[in-house]
Amino acid sequence: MAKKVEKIELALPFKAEYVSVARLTASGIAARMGFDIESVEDIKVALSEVCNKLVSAGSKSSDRYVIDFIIHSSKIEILINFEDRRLAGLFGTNGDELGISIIEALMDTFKVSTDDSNTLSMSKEIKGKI
Amino acid sequence: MAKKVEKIELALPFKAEYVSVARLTASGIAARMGFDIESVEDIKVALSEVCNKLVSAGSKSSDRYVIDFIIHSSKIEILINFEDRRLAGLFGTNGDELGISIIEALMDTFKVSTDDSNTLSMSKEIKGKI
Amino acid sequence: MSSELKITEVKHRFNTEVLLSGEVDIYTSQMLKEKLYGILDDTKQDMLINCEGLTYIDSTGLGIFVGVLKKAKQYGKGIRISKLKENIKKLFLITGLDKLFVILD
Amino acid sequence: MSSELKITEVKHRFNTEVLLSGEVDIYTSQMLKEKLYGILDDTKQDMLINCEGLTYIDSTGLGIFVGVLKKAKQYGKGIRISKLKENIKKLFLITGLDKLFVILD
Ligand SMILES: Nc1ncnc2c1ncn2[C@@H]1O[C@H](COP(=O)(O)OP(=O)(O)O)[C@@H](O)[C@H]1O
Ligand SMILES: Nc1ncnc2c1ncn2[C@@H]1O[C@H](COP(=O)(O)OP(=O)(O)O)[C@@H](O)[C@H]1O
Repeated sequence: MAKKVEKIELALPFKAEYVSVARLTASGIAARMGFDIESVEDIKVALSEVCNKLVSAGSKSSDRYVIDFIIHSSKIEILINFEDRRLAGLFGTNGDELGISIIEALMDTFKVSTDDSNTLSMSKEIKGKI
Repeated sequence: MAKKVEKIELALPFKAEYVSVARLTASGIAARMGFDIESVEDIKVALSEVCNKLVSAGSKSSDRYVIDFIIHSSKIEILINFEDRRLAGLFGTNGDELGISIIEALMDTFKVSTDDSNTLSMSKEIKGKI
Repeated sequence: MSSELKITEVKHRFNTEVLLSGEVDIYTSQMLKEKLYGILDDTKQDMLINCEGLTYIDSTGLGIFVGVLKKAKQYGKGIRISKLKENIKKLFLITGLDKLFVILD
Repeated sequence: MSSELKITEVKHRFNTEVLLSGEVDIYTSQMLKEKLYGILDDTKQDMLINCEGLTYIDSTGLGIFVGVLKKAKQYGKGIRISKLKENIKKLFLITGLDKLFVILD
């Protein structure tokens, strides 16, 4: 499929009712990239967990959060940039938290930078093992 | 559902392989808004036809086109702003053209402004008749 | 597009069966919580949650199952979960919740 | 997620049946065109396009059907289309293509 890196952006209101839209968009992208059904499902679930935290916390500085889907030839990368620095703090990884433990189990990588970049990033390889 | 007007944005590369992503995102939004299955399908088909024309023409001035989904309480509005003025010209409505006639039949309104705004806009009411 | 959640309650003699179909996510989970808690408070019976039609669940939904289990235990009752699809069973394994619940095929 | 297109060819004595399943859109339609044109050139027979598994088609796909019809006529042959789902039959009606093709149930 895609030979060079490409980007799809989705901007959603901080509202619980639109998390399903993030899921459908993610599954459309992952299926098109050639992920198998189980991996498509993994990506959907992981992204939903991220969205859940964002919409639960909300934001005062912006109406919407932006999800960047970066399409590599054999890897999907999902990036979220927090304009609102407070949001990065939602993703502290204490092992007892259901949402975070699900994301970490389903994706190959999961990182939240609270330094200058203030970005959440997670990725999964096509046919990579979980 | 949504009481005030809300907006979801999707930015896609000018590539045929991602038109299916526009379709899935649109169907997720329309289903969430409460459109019945047939209307969800109509919106998907109409948006695909728009995307088809854009990706066939391509653009030299931008990598991606942006689809705005405007969510009213009982109506969906889909807007595309053409940075590249040439793109608006793709939607001349000569009645013999399959894509355009499909869009016009399935949506309640369909307009392309080639003046200063340079915008494509189409809308459909929930439970509105086609 | 079966993104909505449908909850059906079937009263048996000694327990209540709840059939879930559709998706449990952050949007639909509030309804799930109210319904399951309400049923427990009404019936004070064992509950069988039949997930045959459940296509998706997130941590919000799993958290509600845990809450329901705690509530059931207060009444001295149990929760059994049946007919989980593979993708959902996987989430129970990942989170360790498979050890908390009685999970039937 | 059956967004890909599957094309199956079944040769009968006097015609060729082509079963479509999945989605025909601008991305998959080039493959459809090559396949249908190729079959016509090879067989020079009547063609039955069985759309039972076809869940989606756009104007690109409809345009290919029209092209295939034109090509078949050059060989003195016909195209019949069967088992259209309601959402797709609707597109044939909207575009007037229902008058161009022999459409079977
Ligand atoms: N592996 C586990 N075993 C038992 N209980 C758990 C497990 N993981 C989470 N829980 C419990 O499930 C409930 C919801 O979990 P979680 O979504 O992590 O809650 P929160 O986000 O409110 O901390 C909490 O009561 C938590 O203690
Ligand atoms: N209602 C119709 N009846 C018969 N032929 C049609 C009809 N609409 C379109 N066509 C033909 O179908 C083919 C593809 O249509 P269309 O997608 O409109 O083509 P294009 O975009 O290349 O003009 C063209 O050959 C066109 O003439």
